Amino acid sequence: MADAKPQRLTDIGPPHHDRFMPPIIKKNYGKWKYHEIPRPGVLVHTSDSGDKLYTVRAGSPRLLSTKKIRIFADLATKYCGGHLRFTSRHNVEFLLTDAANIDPLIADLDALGHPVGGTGNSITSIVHTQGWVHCHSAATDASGVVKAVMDDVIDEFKTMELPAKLRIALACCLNMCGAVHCSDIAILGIHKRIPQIDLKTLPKLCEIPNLIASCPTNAIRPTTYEGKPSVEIQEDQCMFCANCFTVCPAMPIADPDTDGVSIWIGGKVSNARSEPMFSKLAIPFIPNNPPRWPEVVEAVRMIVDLWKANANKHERVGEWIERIGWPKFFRMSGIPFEKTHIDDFKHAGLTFKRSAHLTY
Amino acid sequence: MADAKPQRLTDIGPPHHDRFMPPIIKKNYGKWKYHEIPRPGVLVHTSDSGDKLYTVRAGSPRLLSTKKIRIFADLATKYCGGHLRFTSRHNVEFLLTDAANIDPLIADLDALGHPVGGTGNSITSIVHTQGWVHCHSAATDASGVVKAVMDDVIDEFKTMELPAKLRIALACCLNMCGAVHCSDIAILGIHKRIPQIDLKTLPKLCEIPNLIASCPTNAIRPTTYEGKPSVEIQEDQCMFCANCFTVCPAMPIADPDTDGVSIWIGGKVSNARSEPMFSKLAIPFIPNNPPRWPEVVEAVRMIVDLWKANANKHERVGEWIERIGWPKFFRMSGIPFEKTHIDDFKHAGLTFKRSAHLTY
Amino acid sequence: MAVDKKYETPMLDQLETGPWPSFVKEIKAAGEENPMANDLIGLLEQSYTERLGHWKHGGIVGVMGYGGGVIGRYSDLPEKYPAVSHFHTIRVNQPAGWYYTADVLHKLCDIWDKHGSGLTNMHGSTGDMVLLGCTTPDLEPVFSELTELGFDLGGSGSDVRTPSCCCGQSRCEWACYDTMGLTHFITQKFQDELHRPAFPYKMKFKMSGCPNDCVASIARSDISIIGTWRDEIQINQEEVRNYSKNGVNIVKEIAVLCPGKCIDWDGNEIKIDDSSCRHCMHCINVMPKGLAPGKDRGAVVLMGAKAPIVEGALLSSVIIPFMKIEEPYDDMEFWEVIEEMWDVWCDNGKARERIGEFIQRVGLGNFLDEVGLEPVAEMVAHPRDNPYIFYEDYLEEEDEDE
Amino acid sequence: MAVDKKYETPMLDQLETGPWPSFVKEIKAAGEENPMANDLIGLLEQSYTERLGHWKHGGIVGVMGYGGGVIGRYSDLPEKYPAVSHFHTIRVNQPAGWYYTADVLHKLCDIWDKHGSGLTNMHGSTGDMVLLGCTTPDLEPVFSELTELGFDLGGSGSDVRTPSCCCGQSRCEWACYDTMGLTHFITQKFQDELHRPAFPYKMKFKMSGCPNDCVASIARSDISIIGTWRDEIQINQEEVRNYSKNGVNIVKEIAVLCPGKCIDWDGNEIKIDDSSCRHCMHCINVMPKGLAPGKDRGAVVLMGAKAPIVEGALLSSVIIPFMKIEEPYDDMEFWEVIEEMWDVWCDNGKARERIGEFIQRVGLGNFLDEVGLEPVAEMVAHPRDNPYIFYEDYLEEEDEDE
Ligand code: SRM
Ligand code: SRM
Ligand code: SRM
Ligand code: SRM
Ligand code: SF4
Ligand code: SF4
Ligand code: SF4
Ligand code: SF4
Ligand code: SF4
Ligand code: SF4
Ligand code: SF4
Ligand code: SF4
Repeated sequence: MADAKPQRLTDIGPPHHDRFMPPIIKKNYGKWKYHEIPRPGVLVHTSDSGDKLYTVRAGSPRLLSTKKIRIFADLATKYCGGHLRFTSRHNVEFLLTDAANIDPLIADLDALGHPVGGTGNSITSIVHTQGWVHCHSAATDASGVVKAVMDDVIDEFKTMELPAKLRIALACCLNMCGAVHCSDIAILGIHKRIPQIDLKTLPKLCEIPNLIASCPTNAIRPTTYEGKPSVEIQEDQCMFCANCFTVCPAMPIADPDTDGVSIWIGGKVSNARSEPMFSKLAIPFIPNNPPRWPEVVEAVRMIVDLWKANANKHERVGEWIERIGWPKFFRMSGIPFEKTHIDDFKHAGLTFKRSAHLTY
Repeated sequence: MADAKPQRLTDIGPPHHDRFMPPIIKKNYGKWKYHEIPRPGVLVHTSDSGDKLYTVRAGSPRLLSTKKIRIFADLATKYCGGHLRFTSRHNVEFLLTDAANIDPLIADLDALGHPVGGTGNSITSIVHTQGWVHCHSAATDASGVVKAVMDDVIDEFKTMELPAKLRIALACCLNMCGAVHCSDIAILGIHKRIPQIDLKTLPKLCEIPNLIASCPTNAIRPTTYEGKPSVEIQEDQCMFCANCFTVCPAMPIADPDTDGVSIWIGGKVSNARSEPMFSKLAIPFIPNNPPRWPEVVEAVRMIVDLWKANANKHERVGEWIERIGWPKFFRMSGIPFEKTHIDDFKHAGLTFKRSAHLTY
Repeated sequence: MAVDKKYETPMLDQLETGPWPSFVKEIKAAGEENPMANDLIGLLEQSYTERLGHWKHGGIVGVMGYGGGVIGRYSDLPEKYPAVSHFHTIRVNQPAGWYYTADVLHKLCDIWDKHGSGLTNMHGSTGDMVLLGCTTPDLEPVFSELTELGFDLGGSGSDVRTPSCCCGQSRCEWACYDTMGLTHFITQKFQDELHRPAFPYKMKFKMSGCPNDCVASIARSDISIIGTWRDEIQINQEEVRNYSKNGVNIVKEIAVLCPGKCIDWDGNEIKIDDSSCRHCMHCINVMPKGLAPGKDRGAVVLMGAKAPIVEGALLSSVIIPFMKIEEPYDDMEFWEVIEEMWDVWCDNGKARERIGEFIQRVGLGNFLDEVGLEPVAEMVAHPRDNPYIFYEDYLEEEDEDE
Repeated sequence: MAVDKKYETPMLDQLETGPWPSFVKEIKAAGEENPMANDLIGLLEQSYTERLGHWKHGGIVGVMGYGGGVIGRYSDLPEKYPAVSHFHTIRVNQPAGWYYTADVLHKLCDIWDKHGSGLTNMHGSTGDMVLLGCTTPDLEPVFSELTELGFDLGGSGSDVRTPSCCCGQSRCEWACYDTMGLTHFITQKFQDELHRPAFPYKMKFKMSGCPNDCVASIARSDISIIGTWRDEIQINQEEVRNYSKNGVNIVKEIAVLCPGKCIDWDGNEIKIDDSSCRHCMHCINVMPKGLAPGKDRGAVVLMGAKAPIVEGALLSSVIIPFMKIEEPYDDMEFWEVIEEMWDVWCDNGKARERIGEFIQRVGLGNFLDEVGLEPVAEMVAHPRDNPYIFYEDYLEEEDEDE
C-alpha cells in the first residue's frame, strides 16, 4: 500500500515539542529550581540561572471553537512571543518572560470570559468527556453539567483557600473516559434500565459469543428468536453497565426517565502523603435535570463546603474522610446510607468493616 | 429418646462460673478500677473498694496430664483458697489475695518447671493445635515445634522488654484450628504433594459431588475408574490445601518428604491503634526436621530479634513492617522474596503495589 | 491400670530437655500408669522418626442423643499400639472464663483417670476442656459422670460451638459488659443447637469485653461480641500527668499512634475529641490509671470470622454497631436477629458454607434485606468504589414519592 | 460555508449565562459560519429537551492504511440535522506537553475550518487534540493537510494510544526525568503499533516526572512511568527555616503527614531518614525552596491501570521499582521488557482484555515468569495472606541443592 502511493506521508508522529517551546524554556530545560504562586492562576518558576518564567493559567471549557483558539493564539503573540500550552486538565497556560505583561494578559482573559486561577489549593477545571455532544453511550451530558457546577464553584477556582487541591471529574457512562475513578469528586453518568434488545437487528449487527462474554455479571444468556440464535437478559443480574451495548448496537440502554448521575468522592491520584485511592460512592442517583442539573450542583457544593469547613490543612477529601471515618461523613453530610452503598462486586467482602474501629 | 431414659441428664450446659470464682472476685465483679504489672507474670488489679487481686501467670504446654492438673489444684489450695483459672492462651493463672504468697508460689512453680511470665510486652504461650498427637490432617507436629520455639524464646516470656506484645501461633494444617491467621508470627503446617487418590476405596468412602465441590480451585474432576464414578486431579491446579482429604479419607495428602511448615508474620487481633490484620507470608517453606525443627526456631528468633531491635515502642510486628514497608523488611531480614510471596488467590490484584510509595 | 511396655523414644526424650514445660513429660507421666498414654508415646516417637502422623479419619462416634462433642479418632497402627487404636477426644464445655476450684479439678481428673488416657488439653482453641483419648465404650460412662458433676459436652460438627470469652468483669477494669454472664447465658440458651448439628456448618460465638479482644473473637468466631462505649473516655488528669512524669511520652507514644488523631496533650492536660475516637483502647491501655472507657457501655457485634478453608480466611465484620447488654438477657432483641440470621443461612447456605462466606456470596445488602436489618455506614470500611450497582425499584420508589 | 437555519435553543441559552466559559458559546460561535456546528446546536437542544443522546454506534471509518485515529459517529436524526449525519472525530496526536505556537495553531484551525465543524477539544482525556465532527469524504484531505503541517493521527481501537505526559523538565523543578523527551521518543518508536491495532485491547502510556503524577498516569494508563529518586532528598536548611518562620508548621503540616514517618524537626533543622522515605513528595511540595528530590533520579514503572469495564477499575502496579531514563533512549533495556510483555499478552490475552486484567487473571507471578522478570518485594503492597500456594518444583530444587 505504501508502495502504491509513495509520496503520501504516514507514521510521522507528532512534531517535536522543540518547535513550540519558548526560548526561555529551551534554555532552562531541566534546570528549574523552585516555583512560587504569587497569586491564584499565576506560577513563577525560577531556574538555576535566575531566569524567571511566569505562567498564567486560564480556565477553559475544553470544547473550543477554532475562533477561540485563534484568539488564544493572538494573545500568546501579544504577550508571550507566540507561545502557549494546554494542561493535563485542559486549561490553557500562557508562558511569559516579562512580569509586566501579567496584568494586561489577565485583563484580556477576564474580558474574554476566561477566568484565571486553578493553581494551588483550588478547584481547577473539571476533567470530562463527550456526553450528548458526541457519544452514543452517554447517560448524561458532560459539558452542561460541568458548566453548571463550575459556575457555582468558580470562586474556588479563582482563590486558593481550600485545605488542599480538589479535583472534580465527570464521565458520562461507566466506560469512564475521564478516568473519574480517582477524583476528589466524581460525577458519573448512570443507566438504570436494562438494555432493550432489538431482536430483529441483533443477528445482523452483533457476534453473539462476544456479546455474551461482554457481560461482567453473566446476565446475558443465549436463546433463539424466530429460529435464529439470539440472547436474553436475566433481569436481576443486570447492573446496567452498558458493556453489552458497547459491543452490540442492538442493545440500546439509554432512557430519559431512568438515566441520571451518581456522585463519588474521596479519590486521588497523587502519591503525596497517602497512596492513590479510588473514589467511593456518595450519592447513588440523581435524575438528569437539564439544562443545569441543580441537584448535582447542590450536592457538589455541599461536599466542597463540608470538606472546606472541617478538613485539616493538606487533607484531600479522601484523606479527611479516612481520618474521620465514613460513618461520620454520612452523619455530617446528611446523605442517607443505603443498600447501594454496600459493595457487592468481586472484592466486596474486603470493604466490610472488619474491626471495632467505630466512631459514635 | 429422652422419654426412654428420663433420668439421663442432658443439655445441662456447663456449670455456672459462680461456683468457681474466688470471693474477692465475686465481691468486686465489675468494679475493678485499674491494674499494674509489678513484675513479669504478676498482675495486680485494684478495685473501687481498694481491694487488690494478685494474679500469677505460669506457662503451660497446654497438653497436661491429670497428674499436673492435680498439682496445679493443690497449689491453688495452698496459696489461693483453691481458686485458679486458665487463660485464652492456655496459661494457668493463680488468683491470690495475699501478696505475701506471691513469692512462695512462684518458687513452687519454678521448681515444677512452669515459668512465670507472659504479661505485658512479652511473648506469651503459643496458641497451637494437635499435630501428630491427635489429628489425621497434620502436616507437622504441633507440641514439638512449640516446645522447641519456646525453649529458645523463653527469656522473652519471663521479661517484658519487647516493643509490644508478640503473639505466636501454630496450626498443623491449613484448617488453621489455632486461627493463626492473625498472629504476629504464625507457624503453619504445609503439604506440598497432591493427594494420592485411593481409587479402590474412594467410591465406598466418599460422596463424589461433595468431594468435587470441596476443592477451592476446582482441581478435582469427575472421571470413571473400573466403570465406576471416580475423580482425578488437575495437578497444576492443586495448591495442596487438603480440603478434599477433610471430606474424603481416600485422598491422603501427608508425605514425610514434602510436608513441612511455613512462617507468616505481622498479623494482630486487637483493635489497639491499628485495625486487626492478617499475617502475611514470610518464609514459604521449611521441611519438617524433628525433634527440634532448628530452622524454624532460628527463623522465629531472627524475626523477633529484628523487630525488637528496630520497632518503635508499642509497634506490633505488623505495625512496624507497615511503617517501614515490606521491601525494607525483606532487605533487613535477608529472607529472599519469591514468586510464592505474590498472592494469586481471589483478591490477589488488591495486594499488588498500586502506588509509587517505595523505599530505596 | 498397670503399664508394662516400654518404648525407646530418643527423639521425644530430646523434647524433655530445655526450660519450657514439656508435653513429653506430661505424656510420660500419664503413661506411667495409663496404657493409652504409654502407647501414645510409642506412636508419637514413630511419627517423629517417620515425619508422618498415624491417625486415620474419625468415624461417627458420640454419646446418645448428641451429634457433637466427641471427635472420633483411630490409629492406623492398631496392632502395634493397641491401647490407642481408639483414641477419641471428648470436648467438655468449660465454665465461662475458665475458672475452676481445686476440688472440681480433682473430680474431673478422677473421671478421666478412670475412663481415659489421663491426658487433656487445658484447653482447646475453641475453649473446651479437651479430654484426649478415649475408647468408644467409655464415652457414655464419661458423659454420665460428667453430667453428674454438673458438666456437659461442648460442640463439634455443624452446630453451635462452645462459646468462650475473656475474663471480662471478673478480673478486668475495661470490660464494657459482663462477658462471662453473657457467655453462660448463650451457652445455656442454645443447648439444643450446641448438641445437635443442624446448620450448614459450624457456628462459633466469642465474647470480648473491650476492643483489645483478648479472646480473639474477631479472628475466629462467626459471632463476635466486642465490648465498647459510646460516650466520653473518662479522664483522670492527675494520673495522666503522673504517667507523663514517670516517663510516658504522651505525644509520641499515644497521640501520634491514636488512629482517630483526636488526642491533644499540652504537657499538662490531655484533651480527647471523643467524636473522632475510634475506640481502639490504645490510650487507655497505656495509661490504665489515667483513662477509662466511658460510662455508656455495650458492645459492637461483628460476624463471619473463619479460617481459610474454603473461600479464604475472614475477620468478622460489623453487623450491629452498638448494642446494650443488660439483664435480663432473655429480653434482648438480639436473639431474634440471631435466629433470623440462622434461618436465612439455613435456608440458603450451602453445605460447609460458613455464615461469613454465605454473606459474601449473597451480598451483605441482600443478607440484611432478608434478615430485616437496616444497612448502616458502620458496616463498611468504605462505600463501594465500583459502579456495578444493582439499582432496585428506583423507578417504583420515585413514582410512589411523586 | 454559509448558515441559514436558526434553531430555538432555550435550554442551551441558559448555559451561556454564568461566569464560567461556556461550551455553548463556542458551538454557537462556530455555528455562525459552520453548518455542522449549527446543526449540532439543534441536535443538542433536542437532547437537552428529551434527556437523551442522539448518536448512533460508529461504523468503521478511517484514513487509508491506519486502523485508528478516527471515531466514526452518525446521528440518528439525519433528516432533521443533515449536517451532522456524519460527525466523526479525528484524534490528532498532540506535541508532548501540549506546547504550541500561535502560528501552528492558526494553521491547524485553517485546516479544520476548511474541512470540519470548527469545533475541537483542546484536548481529549487521553491527550489528543480532538477535532470534533467531520464527514467521511473529508477524512483523507484533513489527514494529508495535517501531515504536511507535520502532525499525525493519534490512536483509537486496540492499539497503542497517544502517549501523554506532564510538562516535566520544561517547566517543573521536580521532574526526575525528561517526560516530554521520553514521550516523543515512545510515540515515534511505536508509530506502527499506534496506527495499526494489533493488540487484544488498547494500550496507553503516560509519563509523569515525579510522584505527584500530574498526568494521572497511575489511574489511566496501561504503562505508567513515574519519576522518582533513590538517594537523599536535597535539603536547604536555611530555606526550611524560612518556611517555618513564615508560618509553615513543620511538625503538624509535614512530619505528621509523612507516610514514612521519617522526618524530625527540632525547630532549627530538619532531619530525614531517607531509608524510610516513601518518595511521596509531600514535604517537597510544601517547601519547594527548602527541599528537592535527590540527584540519583529515574523512574518507577507501573502497569495495568484502567477504567471499570469489565473486571473493575485498576490502578497501575509496580513492575520495575527503579529505572534510569537516559539518552540514548533507544539503548534502554526497557523496550525489550515492553515487547516481551506485549508478546505474552498478545499470545494469551482474550479479546478486550486489558493488560492489567490479563495479569490478574494469569497471576502476577506467572506473568513475570513468562516475561522473564524477577519477582521483587516492591511489586506488592504486602506478601500473600492466604495459604493457597502453588508450590512449584520445590522438591526438584532441593534435590539439586543437596
Ligand atoms: C500544569 C500541570 C501539569 C501539566 O503538564 O499540565 C500541573 C502542574 C503543577 N503541579 Fe500538578 N499539575 C497538573 C495536574 C495535576 C494532576 C492531574 C489531574 O488533576 O488530573 C495531579 C494529580 C491530582 C490528584 O492527586 O488527584 C496533580 C497533583 C499535584 C500535586 C499533589 C497534590 C496533592 O497534595 O495531592 C502537586 C503538589 C502541590 O501542589 O503541592 C502538584 C504540583 C504542581 C506544580 C506546583 C509543579 C511545579 O513545580 O511546577 C505545578 C503547578 C501546580 C498548581 O497548579 O498549583 N501537582 N497535578 C497540570 C495542571 C492541571 C490544571 O490545569 O489544573
Ligand atoms: C488473661 C487474658 C484474658 C483471658 O480471659 O484469658 C488477657 C488479659 C489481659 N489483657 Fe489481653 N489477655 C489475654 C489474651 C489477649 C489476646 C488474645 C490472644 O493473644 O490470643 C489479645 C489479642 C492479641 C492480638 O492482638 O493479637 C490480647 C490483647 C490485649 C491488649 C492489646 C495489645 C496490643 O497492643 O495490641 C491489651 C492492652 C495492653 O496490654 O496494653 C491487653 C490487656 C490485657 C489486660 C492488661 C487487661 C486487664 O486490664 O486486666 C490483662 C493482662 C494482660 C497482660 O497479660 O499483660 N490484652 N490479650 C489473656 C491472656 C493470654 C495469655 O495467657 O497470655
Ligand atoms: C481440637 C481443636 C484444635 C486444638 O488442638 O485446640 C480442633 C481440632 C480439629 N479441627 Fe478445628 N479445632 C479446634 C479449633 C478450631 C479453630 C479455633 C477456634 O475455634 O477458636 C478454628 C479456626 C476458626 C474457625 O472456626 O474457622 C478451627 C478450624 C477448623 C477447620 C476450618 C473451618 C473453616 O471453616 O475454615 C476445620 C475443617 C473442617 O471443619 O472440616 C477444622 C477441623 C478440625 C478437626 C475436627 C479435623 C477434621 O478435619 O475433622 C480437628 C480434630 C483434631 C483432633 O483429632 O483432635 N477446624 N478449629 C480445636 C477445638 C478444641 C475445642 O473445642 O476447644
Ligand atoms: C474522546 C474521549 C473522551 C473525551 O472526551 O476526552 C473518549 C471517548 C470514547 N471512549 Fe474512552 N475516550 C477518551 C479517553 C478515555 C480514557 C482516559 C484516558 O485515556 O486517559 C479512559 C479511561 C482509561 C482507560 O483507558 O481505561 C477511557 C475509557 C474508555 C473505555 C473503557 C475501557 C476499559 O478498558 O475499561 C471505553 C469502552 C471501550 O473501549 O469499548 C471507551 C470508549 C470510548 C468511545 C470510543 C465510545 C465507544 O464505546 O466506542 C468514546 C468515543 C466518544 C466519541 O464519540 O467522541 N473509553 N477513554 C477520550 C479520548 C480522547 C483522546 O484521544 O485524547
Ligand atoms: S464516558 Fe461513556 S459516554 Fe462518555 S465519552 Fe466515554 S464512552 Fe462516551
Ligand atoms: S448492561 Fe451490563 S450487566 Fe446488563 S446485560 Fe448489559 S453487559 Fe450485562
Ligand atoms: S490445624 Fe489441621 S492438623 Fe491441626 S488440629 Fe486442626 S485440623 Fe488437625
Ligand atoms: S488439596 Fe486442595 S487444591 Fe488440591 S485437590 Fe485437594 S482440595 Fe483441591
Ligand atoms: S478483652 Fe478487654 S475486657 Fe476482656 S480481658 Fe481483655 S482487656 Fe479486659
Ligand atoms: S481509644 Fe484509641 S482512638 Fe480513642 S482516643 Fe484513645 S487512642 Fe485515640
Ligand atoms: S508530575 Fe511532578 S514533575 Fe510532572 S509537572 Fe507534576 S510535579 Fe512536576
Ligand atoms: S517525600 Fe514523603 S515520605 Fe519522603 S520524607 Fe518527604 S513526606 Fe516523608
